[in-house]
Amino acid sequence: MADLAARPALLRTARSRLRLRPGQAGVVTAGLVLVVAVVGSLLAPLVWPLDQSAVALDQTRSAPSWAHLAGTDDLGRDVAHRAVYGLRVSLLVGAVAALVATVLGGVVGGIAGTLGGRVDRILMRVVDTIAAMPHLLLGIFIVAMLRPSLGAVIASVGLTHWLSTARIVRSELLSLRTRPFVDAAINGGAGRRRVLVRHLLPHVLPRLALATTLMIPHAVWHETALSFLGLGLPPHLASLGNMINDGQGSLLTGAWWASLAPGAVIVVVTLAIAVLAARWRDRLDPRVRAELHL
Amino acid sequence: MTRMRPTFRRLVASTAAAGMLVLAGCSAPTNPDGSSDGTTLVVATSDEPDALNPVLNYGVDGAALIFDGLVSRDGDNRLVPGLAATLPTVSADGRTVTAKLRDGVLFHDGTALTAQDVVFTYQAVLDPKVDSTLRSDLDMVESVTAPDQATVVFRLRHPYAPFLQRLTLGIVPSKLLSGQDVNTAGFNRKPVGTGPYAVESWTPGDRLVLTANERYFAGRPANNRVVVAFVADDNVRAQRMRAGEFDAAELPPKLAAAFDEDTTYRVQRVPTADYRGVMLPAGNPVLADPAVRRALSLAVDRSAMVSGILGGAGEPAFGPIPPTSEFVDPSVVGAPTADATAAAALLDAAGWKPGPGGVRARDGRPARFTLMYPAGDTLRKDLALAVTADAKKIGIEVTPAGLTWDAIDPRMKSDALLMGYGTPYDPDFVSYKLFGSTFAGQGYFNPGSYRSEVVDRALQNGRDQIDPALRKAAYAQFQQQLAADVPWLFLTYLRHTYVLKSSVRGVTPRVEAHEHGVANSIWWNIDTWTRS
Amino acid sequence: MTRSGRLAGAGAVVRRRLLVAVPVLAATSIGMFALGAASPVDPAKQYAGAAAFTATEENLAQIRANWGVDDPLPVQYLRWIGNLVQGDLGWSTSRHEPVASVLAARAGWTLLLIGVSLALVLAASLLLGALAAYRRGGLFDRALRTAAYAVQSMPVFWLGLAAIAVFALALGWLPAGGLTDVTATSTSWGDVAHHLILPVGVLAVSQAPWFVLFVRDAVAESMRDDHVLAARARGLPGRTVLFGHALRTALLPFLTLVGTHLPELVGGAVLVETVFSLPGLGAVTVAAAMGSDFPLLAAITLVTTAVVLAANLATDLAYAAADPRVRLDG
Amino acid sequence: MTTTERLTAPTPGRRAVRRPLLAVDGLGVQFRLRDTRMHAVTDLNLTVRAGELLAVVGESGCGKSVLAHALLGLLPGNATVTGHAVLHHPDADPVDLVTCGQRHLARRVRGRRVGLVPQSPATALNPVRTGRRLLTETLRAHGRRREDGDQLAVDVGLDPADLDRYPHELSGGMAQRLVTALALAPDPSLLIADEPTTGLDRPLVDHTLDLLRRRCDEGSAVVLITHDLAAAQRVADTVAVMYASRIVEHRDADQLFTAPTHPYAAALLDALPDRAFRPVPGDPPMLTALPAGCAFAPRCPRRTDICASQPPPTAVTGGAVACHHPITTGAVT
Repeated sequence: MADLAARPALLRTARSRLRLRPGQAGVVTAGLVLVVAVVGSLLAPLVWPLDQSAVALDQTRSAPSWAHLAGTDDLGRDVAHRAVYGLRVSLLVGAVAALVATVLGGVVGGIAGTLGGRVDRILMRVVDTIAAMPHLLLGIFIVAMLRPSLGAVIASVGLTHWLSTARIVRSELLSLRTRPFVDAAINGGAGRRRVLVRHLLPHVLPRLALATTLMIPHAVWHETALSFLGLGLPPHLASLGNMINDGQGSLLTGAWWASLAPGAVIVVVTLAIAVLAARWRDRLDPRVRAELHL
Repeated sequence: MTRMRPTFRRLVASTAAAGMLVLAGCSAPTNPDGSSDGTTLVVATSDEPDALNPVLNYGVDGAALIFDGLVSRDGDNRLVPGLAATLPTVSADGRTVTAKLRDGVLFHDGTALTAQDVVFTYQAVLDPKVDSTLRSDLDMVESVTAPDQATVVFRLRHPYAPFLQRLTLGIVPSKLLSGQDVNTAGFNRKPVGTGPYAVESWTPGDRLVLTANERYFAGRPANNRVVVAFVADDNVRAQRMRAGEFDAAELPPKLAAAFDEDTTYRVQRVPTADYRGVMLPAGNPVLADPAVRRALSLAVDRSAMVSGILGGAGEPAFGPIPPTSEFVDPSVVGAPTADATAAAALLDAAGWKPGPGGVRARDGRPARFTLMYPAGDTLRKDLALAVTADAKKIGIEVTPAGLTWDAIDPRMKSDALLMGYGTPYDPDFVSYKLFGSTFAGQGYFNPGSYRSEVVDRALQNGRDQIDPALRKAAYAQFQQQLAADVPWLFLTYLRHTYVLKSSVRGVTPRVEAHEHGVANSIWWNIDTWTRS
Repeated sequence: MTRSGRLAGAGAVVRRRLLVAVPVLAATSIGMFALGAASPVDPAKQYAGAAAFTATEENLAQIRANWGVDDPLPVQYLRWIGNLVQGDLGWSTSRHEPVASVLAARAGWTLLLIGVSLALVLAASLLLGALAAYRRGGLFDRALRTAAYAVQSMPVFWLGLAAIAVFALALGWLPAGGLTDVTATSTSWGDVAHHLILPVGVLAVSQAPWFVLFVRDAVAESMRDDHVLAARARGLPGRTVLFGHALRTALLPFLTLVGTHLPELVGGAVLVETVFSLPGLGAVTVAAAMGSDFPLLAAITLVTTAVVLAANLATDLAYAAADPRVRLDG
Repeated sequence: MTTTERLTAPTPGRRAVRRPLLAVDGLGVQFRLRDTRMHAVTDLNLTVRAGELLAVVGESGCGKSVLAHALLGLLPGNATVTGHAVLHHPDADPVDLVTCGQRHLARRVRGRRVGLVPQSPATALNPVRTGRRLLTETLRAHGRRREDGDQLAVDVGLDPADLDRYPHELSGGMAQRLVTALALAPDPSLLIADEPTTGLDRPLVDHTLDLLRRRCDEGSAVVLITHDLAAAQRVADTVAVMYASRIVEHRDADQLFTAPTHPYAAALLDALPDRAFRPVPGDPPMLTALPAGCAFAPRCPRRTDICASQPPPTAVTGGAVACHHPITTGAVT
């Protein structure tokens, strides 16, 4: 007979080494970055208002200096200032789109997970098939048909990113259904809705919140890619994608700083969210490998 | 060699053919700087034609490389005979135009050009079933006939002074297109013309390869082959120019400026009739006030736009007739820099008083409007923002809106729009429709519904009169009235900027039109270019 | 049991998949068509492009009539889907040619880009991921994972621009874009390969982190599998244990995941093609989106989806062929 | 008592002349877990001589398999191994398996000098390889001919034709015989067989045990890890009883089976069906929460206060027993 008592523990430890385990310092740094990013982009209009359409044609493409920490762009606009607002817009798009995707995915996954059986099989097949549609192509299609705008970009991201959420919610619900406390609740005469709301939801919500958080970098990326292709937000708005797109030309004329700040903001915020989410997932479920799903 | 898709088939075919037909240098991959063999010139542009068919809008202003019109233009944009032996003659009543064809002109496939081909070409444009957008430019044509193999007669519904300027349209061979749906014919991808170059291959999205027409009526081109590379992205085009791939490329002014220092390149800033301006619709309650429009015209800093946005490659614009044109009226030219004080005084006098937040208002109506620009156009975006900033200084609040054309479309009656157009060939072109009241509210013609009897009369005179002096007077009146009414806020004329390798010889820029690309760019006479 | 024997039930699997995929694709096509119909875009104006400035209203109306865009929506949909099923993908309003010929001329290059990149990514990620897993927590492992996370947070188009700046402009080693030398008269594969090094490299590098991290984790986990421990205990050489046993079994789930990751690769290819001005589907998709070219966009999306579904099916069947435990007819 | 009848009666004198093959001294294995440490092997001393068949017996989860993996250096990264396990060889320098490093283990030790019949054969076989490929690969790696595979199969009681099957097509018993054959392929001088009779019916159990016994008689050594006391009694020269990470008693098989000294050993014997058939009361402790005193104390009929507070002495081969109150009479009731 095997040393069964020892085995799960061994496997568990073997797996635990695979997770991204940011050190305490990493987590604190990431947390600080995110707090600064979120608070900064929330307070920016009060503290450091930006006229989105302002230009200063007499100080175009000046290198970083004390007056312009990240330099100015082709139209003499302060890159650092616009990067703050770019982050603000990108986070807004990211958060709203992620929320849309979460609601969609939550509903589909919830139906599949609570009803199970045939409904589940069909829904999951549908999800699989839609998952085979390239995100970016579908997103481009949606934006092209709705015309590029804030709403279209949000719709484009939301409508293409709900699949993983649906899968997560569904599998979580299916695994919960087999837990004793759910049986107990059902045997205790609780209605389906009551079981769902009182017993299942509290377990699913944290995971859903995690999925939403992890989706924000995705959404920011999607927005950036669409803007890069010229299909995103109106080009004069300060969004990170627009800024990188604008900065491309400056790069060739030697003004490397115009795309540096927005690019750095994307990378830093993406990594910060990833690090925190990894730790969060670690807490939530020590058995699951916390890959960075960027 | 026939044009084939870049597939395995093509590889096999070209490999097989290489041994017999082509010298080793052609089939072997050339070195990255492969253009140094001196016989192939490579030019790069962003605008790839949808179809290489003059009937479907390709190269209608001539210099189409593959096609010739009855007439063409020289380095000063003067008309010279093309496929016509001499410049066509206009009858005394101005309603009959007769063209005699040049002898012995052959299409690339070896067949002879006849008057039938000319008739077919123009009839195709006029055929409602053909999706040709040129039709409205030729709506004065009543009939096109060929009394004999070498004569073409146009009958016009009414006299039209600049009609000969319309005859630059390339002629297509009727036998390859008659009986077919011109909209979808294979010809559009693999055209046959009479021009200095024949199409060797066209890889959409990549390149158009042209080979010299040995039997070109005006003499064999000085080079063997022209490759037009289609690179939509400005930055990529600049990178590839920098990497030495092209002999000539059109680049935005700021990217082109990066080549100024380098002696292996030459930057050409070509004067144009290509203007940018803000269409100010009469249907907007704020913009309906001429005082506001005039104040805006005073408030915009055109020279700052030229230097800050165009990198110096342009001139301030004050009207739709370019400074290079003989029809320009110098009296309409204003100050290139902003005069905010005068603008403010104008607004004050008209009752627009400074209100809360620095925005003026009159009778409770704040001085604000939306300025639309096409989202894909960086230059128009930049200009829209510059206008916004200048307007703010005199208390007018402008909201820029980057939109696609179809979103702009329904709003043009009430929202301002950053537009661009212009042709150097005749003042009637474009302006007749853009400012004539009969075209008010019709699509992109006069979308702001500008109405002025003076302008209408002047435009009509300009078109009806044959006498150049009378025409000039008519257009002077037109320009003055426009300057007074300010239906458009003219901002700048562009200079089209091209980067060329210094080794290229024979480049003679001429004033360019708004529309330029494969055809009618700085390489309009590329058949005479050589390399030193 | 022989390998062909293992694929005995393949036909049934294909039928089952089709049974789901076809209705879903049909529903998707209705959704896309509805979106296209609800779109405020006027195809005639898109067609006219800049020339719409000088085209009259009648002119545009005639173009509309020529296309039958004024018919009732269900009629239009049925016509479209009917043509689609018969292989007629429609007429591209932005490219002014049949959608099928747009695809025919360009899909090959996109497939080549994706195919070569995928092969490179697979080879590199299997090798690097396995090596990192073998010395888990070692210097190489840590360096590789750090690099993977860093690359993962860089936008692919930014990577492409950086690659051009370094390898094409600064060093002059490789061409900055295009598919063949611009003056080349024929498509020489050597020339194409030379031009594809950068785009393939950028696409591969940008996609690699996901694959590398997955392989690394899967192999690391597999290294603790009983049968791998047993192989080590038998004194087999490290190479054999790693590649013959740990990687071999970790590879199987990886195979199906490659299929599910294909859509990401397609998206990356669109961006890479744009950066390197390759004449593939990417540039044409963007142009079609700018011109709201419904027939072309819809066809590209649906065809790509069908191709990805087919690839998924192929990887699943390959899984069945590679894993003796899986039986399709069971 | 047919099944447990001894095949060869080991004489102490005969063993004494044999050289020691493996000397384990103070071996300890700890696992770092999320918030705690697990003591899988504690202060373990053992000597295995050439030609000796040592049976390690104990309940599930007492650390037997960890001991096997520790000797082969196959523990996961969160394990810490202390102490020594010196492997002797007549033609080479002694090697300390704890400190010699993975490279040395992989190249010199595993397979050839120390072989392992892993437990749970179902998972110990590569699911996508046939038995023959696995066997050929192992033979090749150790410089043997692939043709030897068929003979090995026959040796372990497997039809050579079954080698061409995939693991999932084999019964549990067939898989067990296959892993045994794989472990024997390099002809190891020390074979650690971790539950090698799982899933086998009686004749095959006997066949396998005979095979192991025969190897010892030919001069190799075998460590038989088993919970099957009957099997141990049938073939073992010496028996080590393991409880909660420690060896509590290690002595000659016939001594142990006739007169166990440690109360746990006695309790195990009592659980045999042909004896009292009385299961050991209670459950073994968690290895993560071992008591300060004797780990067996809570289940022990002989416990006194000292058992709970003072750790018992360390067991020594053929000598001391890890018990404050060893059974001194030979009587087992």
